[in-house]
Amino acid sequence: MKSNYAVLLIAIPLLVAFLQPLFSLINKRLTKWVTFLTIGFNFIYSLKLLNYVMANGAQIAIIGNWKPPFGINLYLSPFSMLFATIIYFVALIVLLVYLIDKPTEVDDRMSIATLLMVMASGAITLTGDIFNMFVFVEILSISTVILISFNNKGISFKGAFRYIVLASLGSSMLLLAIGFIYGSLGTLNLASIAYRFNLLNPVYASVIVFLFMAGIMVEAELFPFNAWVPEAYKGSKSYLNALLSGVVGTTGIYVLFRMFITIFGSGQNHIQVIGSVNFNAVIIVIGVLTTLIGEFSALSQKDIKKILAFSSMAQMGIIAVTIGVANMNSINAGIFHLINHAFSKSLLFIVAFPIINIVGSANIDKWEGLGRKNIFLAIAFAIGSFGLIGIPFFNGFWSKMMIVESVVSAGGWMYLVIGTILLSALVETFYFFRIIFKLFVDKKIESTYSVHIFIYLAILILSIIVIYIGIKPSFLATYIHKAAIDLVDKSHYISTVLGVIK
Amino acid sequence: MISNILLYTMIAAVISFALGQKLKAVRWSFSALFLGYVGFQLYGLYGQWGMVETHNIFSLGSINFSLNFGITKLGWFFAFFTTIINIMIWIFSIVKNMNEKEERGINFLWILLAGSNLAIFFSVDWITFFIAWEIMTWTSFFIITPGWKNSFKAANWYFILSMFGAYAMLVGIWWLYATPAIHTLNIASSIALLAKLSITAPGTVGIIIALFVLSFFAKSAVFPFHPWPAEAHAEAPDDFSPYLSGIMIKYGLYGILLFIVPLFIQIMKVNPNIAMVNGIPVYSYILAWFGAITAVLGTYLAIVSNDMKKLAAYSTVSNIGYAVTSMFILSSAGVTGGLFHVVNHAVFKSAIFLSLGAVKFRTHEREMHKLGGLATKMPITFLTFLLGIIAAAGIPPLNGYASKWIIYQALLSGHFPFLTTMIFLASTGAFLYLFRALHSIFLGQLPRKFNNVKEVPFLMQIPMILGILSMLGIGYAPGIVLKPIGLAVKAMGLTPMTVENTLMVGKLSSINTAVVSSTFIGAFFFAFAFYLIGKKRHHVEPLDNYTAGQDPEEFGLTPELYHFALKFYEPVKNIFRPIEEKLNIKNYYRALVRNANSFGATLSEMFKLSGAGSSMIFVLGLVVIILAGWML
Amino acid sequence: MIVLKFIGYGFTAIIIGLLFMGIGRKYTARIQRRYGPPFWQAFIDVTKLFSKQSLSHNWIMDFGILMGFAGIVGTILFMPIGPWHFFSLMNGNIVIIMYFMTIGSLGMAMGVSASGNPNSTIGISRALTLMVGYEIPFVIAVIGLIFVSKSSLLGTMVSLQSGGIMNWNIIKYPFGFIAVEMALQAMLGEKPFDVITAPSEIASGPMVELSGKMMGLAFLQHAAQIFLETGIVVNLFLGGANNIWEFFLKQFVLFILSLTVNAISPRFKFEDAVKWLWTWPTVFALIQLLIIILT
Amino acid sequence: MIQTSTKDLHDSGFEKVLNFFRKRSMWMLHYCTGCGAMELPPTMTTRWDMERFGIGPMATPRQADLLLITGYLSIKSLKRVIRTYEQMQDPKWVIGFGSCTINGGIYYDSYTVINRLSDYIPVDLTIEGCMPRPEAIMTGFQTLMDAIQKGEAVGYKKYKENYEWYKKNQDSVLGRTEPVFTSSEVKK
Repeated sequence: MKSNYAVLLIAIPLLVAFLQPLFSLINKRLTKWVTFLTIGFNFIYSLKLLNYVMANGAQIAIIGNWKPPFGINLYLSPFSMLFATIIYFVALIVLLVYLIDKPTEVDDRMSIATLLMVMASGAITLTGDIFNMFVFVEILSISTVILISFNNKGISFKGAFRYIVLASLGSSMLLLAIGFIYGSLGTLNLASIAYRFNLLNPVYASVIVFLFMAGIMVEAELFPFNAWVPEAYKGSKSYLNALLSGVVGTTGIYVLFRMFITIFGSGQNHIQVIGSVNFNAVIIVIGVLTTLIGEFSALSQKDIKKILAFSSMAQMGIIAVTIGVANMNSINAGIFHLINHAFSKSLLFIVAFPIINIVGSANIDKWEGLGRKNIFLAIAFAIGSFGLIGIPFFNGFWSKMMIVESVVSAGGWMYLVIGTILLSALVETFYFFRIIFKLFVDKKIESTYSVHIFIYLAILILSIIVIYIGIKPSFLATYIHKAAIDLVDKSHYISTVLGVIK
Repeated sequence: MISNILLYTMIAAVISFALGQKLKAVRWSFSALFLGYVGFQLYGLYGQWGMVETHNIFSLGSINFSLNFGITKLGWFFAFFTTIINIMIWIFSIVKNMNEKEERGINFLWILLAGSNLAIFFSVDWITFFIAWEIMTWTSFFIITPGWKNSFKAANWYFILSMFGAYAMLVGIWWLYATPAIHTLNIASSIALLAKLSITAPGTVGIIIALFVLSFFAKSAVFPFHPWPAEAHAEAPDDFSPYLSGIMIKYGLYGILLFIVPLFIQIMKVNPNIAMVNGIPVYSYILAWFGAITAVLGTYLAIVSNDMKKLAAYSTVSNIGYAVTSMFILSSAGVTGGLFHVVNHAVFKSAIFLSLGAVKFRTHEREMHKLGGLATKMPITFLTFLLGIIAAAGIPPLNGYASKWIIYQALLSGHFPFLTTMIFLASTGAFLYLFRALHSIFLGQLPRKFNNVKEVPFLMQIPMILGILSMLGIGYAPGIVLKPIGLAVKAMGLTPMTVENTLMVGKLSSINTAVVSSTFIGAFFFAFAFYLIGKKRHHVEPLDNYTAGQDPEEFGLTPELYHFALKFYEPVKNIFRPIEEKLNIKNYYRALVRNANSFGATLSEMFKLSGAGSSMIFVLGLVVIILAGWML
Repeated sequence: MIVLKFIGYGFTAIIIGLLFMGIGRKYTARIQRRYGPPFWQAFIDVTKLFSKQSLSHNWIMDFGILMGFAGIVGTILFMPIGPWHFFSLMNGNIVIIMYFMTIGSLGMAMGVSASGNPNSTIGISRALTLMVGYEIPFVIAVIGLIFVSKSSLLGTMVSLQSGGIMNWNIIKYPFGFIAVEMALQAMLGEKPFDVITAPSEIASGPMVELSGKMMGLAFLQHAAQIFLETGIVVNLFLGGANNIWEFFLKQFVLFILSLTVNAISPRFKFEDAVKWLWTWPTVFALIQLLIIILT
Repeated sequence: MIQTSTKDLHDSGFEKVLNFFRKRSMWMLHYCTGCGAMELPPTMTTRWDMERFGIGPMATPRQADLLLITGYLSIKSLKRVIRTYEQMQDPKWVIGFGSCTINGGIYYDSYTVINRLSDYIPVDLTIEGCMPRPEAIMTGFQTLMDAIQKGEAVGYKKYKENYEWYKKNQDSVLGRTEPVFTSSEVKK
């Protein structure tokens, strides 16, 4: 099975995206079905690739058979394929809901935007070339802006505007960093950058890393660059938020993982201090600040979309901390938590969509008594939040245990870090239990909105996954273990891409 | 063997949830029968000490997660007596739920809770213990608030404190695992290794103990966390409060007996240069003082409370205080006394709460001054409550006295004068509020609206009668319960007290409980002989009372007005008023909650700032991050 | 045989108690320069009460009064009276005595509050709060003694004090005795602390609804209580006695001491009574305890 | 000193033995109306000391044997006296102080005062004098004690025997006083 066909994962969605206007002429609903099918194809194909890569190690897909480090190559490794598959899977589930959402006149533009977004995030995980990554980051931010301003109300424009400002700031910094790298190292291929990075003079290197981080932190919703999160999530439809947090957030964190541990880092277990700046501490402080701000501001919110937005920001912060700690257990924990978060957060967003329609508003005070009306949605919401909080036998529990273990074993001022994280986890447990309690309050709710079978299907699939990972996480553990090894093994990365250690 | 008991509990929970709304009686009787079966199985397990079952779930990085259950003497003892009491309570709730609107979820969650209750007592390693602890926390949260608005505030106080404790324990567990000298999840071996570590690194051992003690104290409502039971037990459904205050509040004590007390004993043996006071480590003496303060505070708050379930909840807090104090004396009499008091308290407190539930079932009233004179209307409930408060006050013929006597033996023989005074002050104070409850609910004038109150149905009376019998039985022959306790105490490395069926031998003196009870019965007949002299007494209406010659009807005097129950201990409140203003734990907690909310509000405002404001925050953020990079 | 001994104990307590009350009334009368009733007046009062018609509101009132009287008589068995002691094993276990006495007060409280009269319930709430008041100094002093005599049995305490006045506890631990003496004043419900049966404020407190036979039983309970409480203090501090009459004499001396205070002092306001009990006697008891701990 | 108890209802046999104790310890509930109450403290204190005979004040009717009506009785206070008398336990006696209880005394013609107390409750002994001095009270007590000993002071039995007659007299007078709250107000 030639691994070069992997480029299809990027090519086909691009092609279909440009053909969308044609399909919309034939039939408005066709565009939705086409998007769904292409992402479906992507998911199945990436699953096959994942199993192939798991079996016989990392592969490269060369485009236009220019040998790296000159041509562009895709790096297919357990780590990248795992995340590509998860992104496509989450997108598939969200599109399942998007299929049956009531048609609007901007449907074709929306399908293009979602296709581009999912393609771009999939491509970022696979690409082996830094400029290629920049291009896809650009596509990602543009399509996110379109998605955010989807139901063209005032609030979504406000969110979209804030996002554009921050995204453009971020991508310009990213471009600057790539320029510096190209100027100093003369290469754009990630592997060769990794190979030559420690030859740079440290101060110069730390400037590059800072600029690069600034670019990526917008997608990863980390502290200074996440001012856009509340408005953006409030503006867009709640199931599309699942895309925002599940897909875009995961990609952002993926890039941080890849760049900090494999490319800029020393690989084996610690990112050494680049220049006089200890980047471990930088990422940990970012993570802790994001978690603290995310959890406490969610505490005082009444709007479910804002609460879930802040909560996803906080979870990203926790995962950033595991990147900062960077010992073997913490990387495993970070990957596991990222996967768990993707599933349970998208489950929560998808469950929130029918509930908002039934209740008529996103304000949780109005949600009282929903459990009495539609028990399935209430239980699904409870499963999602249990998964996120980390109640035993739900998926978040195991990753939270590993996070605590890894951070505590790092010792020193890490106890302060784990203290803040657990304090914010306590706050998160409180406001999720407050919502769950409101669902089961003894009150009557009348509403005519009937929930479509596809939504039930999507919720069912995600709930089963959340519970299955909770009860028997061993199948996922093998994937995560292989991915962590691949992430940490820098020399293997370089040798597979560049053929031989130069 | 244990794991398939737990499996059956899961299945039973689902089956009982599946039973329809109409089959309420079937649901509750099915769960009671099921628990009876579990109790029988547990009885069969007696004696198979040390049998361990492991199920490994998965391993990632350097940790492999596995659930392993084992039977320890302490664990079996707690599991068995909690299951028996749970069966008693479920018989009570069969009838209660038949006549009242029932929340279907409660039964499902309660069976899960019973399962996690067993899992806690049978868990051998910290991961299983923590999993069972968390399941128990969230299931009990949803049972306390089955959709009732006002009980949410009450329950979430309980929930935050227990989750706070649970996270503290989580850090403690992984700290144990992360320190290279210990690096184990098994509870027993972690005690031994930790004791050895205390020689080289007393600081870390101190912090780890503090983390665990924090979590156990939060769950058992000891001093700084004592206000939550009052709200949680009062607002919980009437048949769940006996479970809450009979069993749920004992998990902290189980944790202490499982880990902290044996650890202190090991440290005393292994580590020569530990700071000792009065023959025990300083830490344990301070923690004993926490127990004593809880006892006195619980008593004071119970004296001034006017809601009957709040009163019973505060009395639970103060009884927990006795148990904690006597456990941290680390003498064999202390630990036996504490353990025995835990059992006795579970028995008489669930009897008290069952009778309060029966009163609320009939009168739907919880404020004590609105009740009164129910003794003649509900004799069995009155008798249970009377014997319950006699046991709670620790008065001889009943079981409360036996454990209090052992606690006093421990305190006095261990030369703790001020602790004994505090405990004695608390137990005499206990007599105050217990009598107040008896008077305000059962004696005094019967309000007119309760004229046609009948006794509770027979099925509800069975658990109450069982409660009476067990109180009298343990009071008469405490040996039955003290023998298994002796085994548990020996497992901790202390010599158990010499005990026959009715004789308890302590250091300072010994007591034959059978003789004490028969003296009381003999004295009663002696008094009855005097009662027979003279004319037969004639019956008089309750309102035909001395009212300084004024005819009540003309005076506009109704039984409700004539029943003195509202500000019963106003003088006590006046004496302690100045102290109460200054040092009030509840205001401290409310202030904490207010600050958290306002901190959250300001942060979320930050995201709504316009251009200038948000860019200022942005720059500030960058500066902090870059500084962190350089400085750390 | 045991039953006979039991009845013997019960009757000695009642007779001696009533005798003390009669002589006490004579003694108070003589302080007030009155002739005063004959010393067997208490016996007459009791027989008169038992001959009168009596009433009760419900069965709990009867049960309560009986339990009260039974509690106090039961406690007397645990106390060594001079050389007599009923139980060899539990000869005067101070913890049992203190808790058995609470049966007496619980029974009386329950019986009286079943009558439903607010005066009686106010009286009971005062009685219980006062009980907490005087228990503290009493317990601190007793703890001191237990530490010294290494056992909580009155029998052993008495044997330690035998042999001459010099090693009576009153001499060895004077502060403890002062504290217990003040507490005794409140235990007996004598004048400065008779807030419980304050005739002018709450119409004889708990005994409002008791008539005829019930009042008789309450009267006997009070008599037995005098005998018991003075007996405990005698065993604790005055070294018990090796013959009965010496024991009764010592009890009588204590009773007369508290009666003198009773005859000449007004009544405390209720909160002040409890506050006073928690300051003066407790201070003395604490001094005594510190002395015992430090030496 | 007018003794009004009838001879034929007197006690017999064992009751007489008990009467010795009842005589020697009479507990007194004084209904201090009018000006008679002033005479009681001297009889209690040092000079006359009624406690010699076991007579002492008691706070509640339940415990008292002796009811002293120490002066005139208005109709409203008669209602209280009747209720207190009925709350007392057998055997109980009533002593009326001064001429106001015998024939209304100086207030005989007032519309509010009742003239003859013995019409409404059985009076065992009345001590005449417009307020009898302590010596008179002491001799009164002596006579009552002798009557009790002889078993003739049986006013309480007389009250039970002809209860309707007493009730008729009482209602004839009490009918004129309206209760403070009508029964309807109380019941709601």
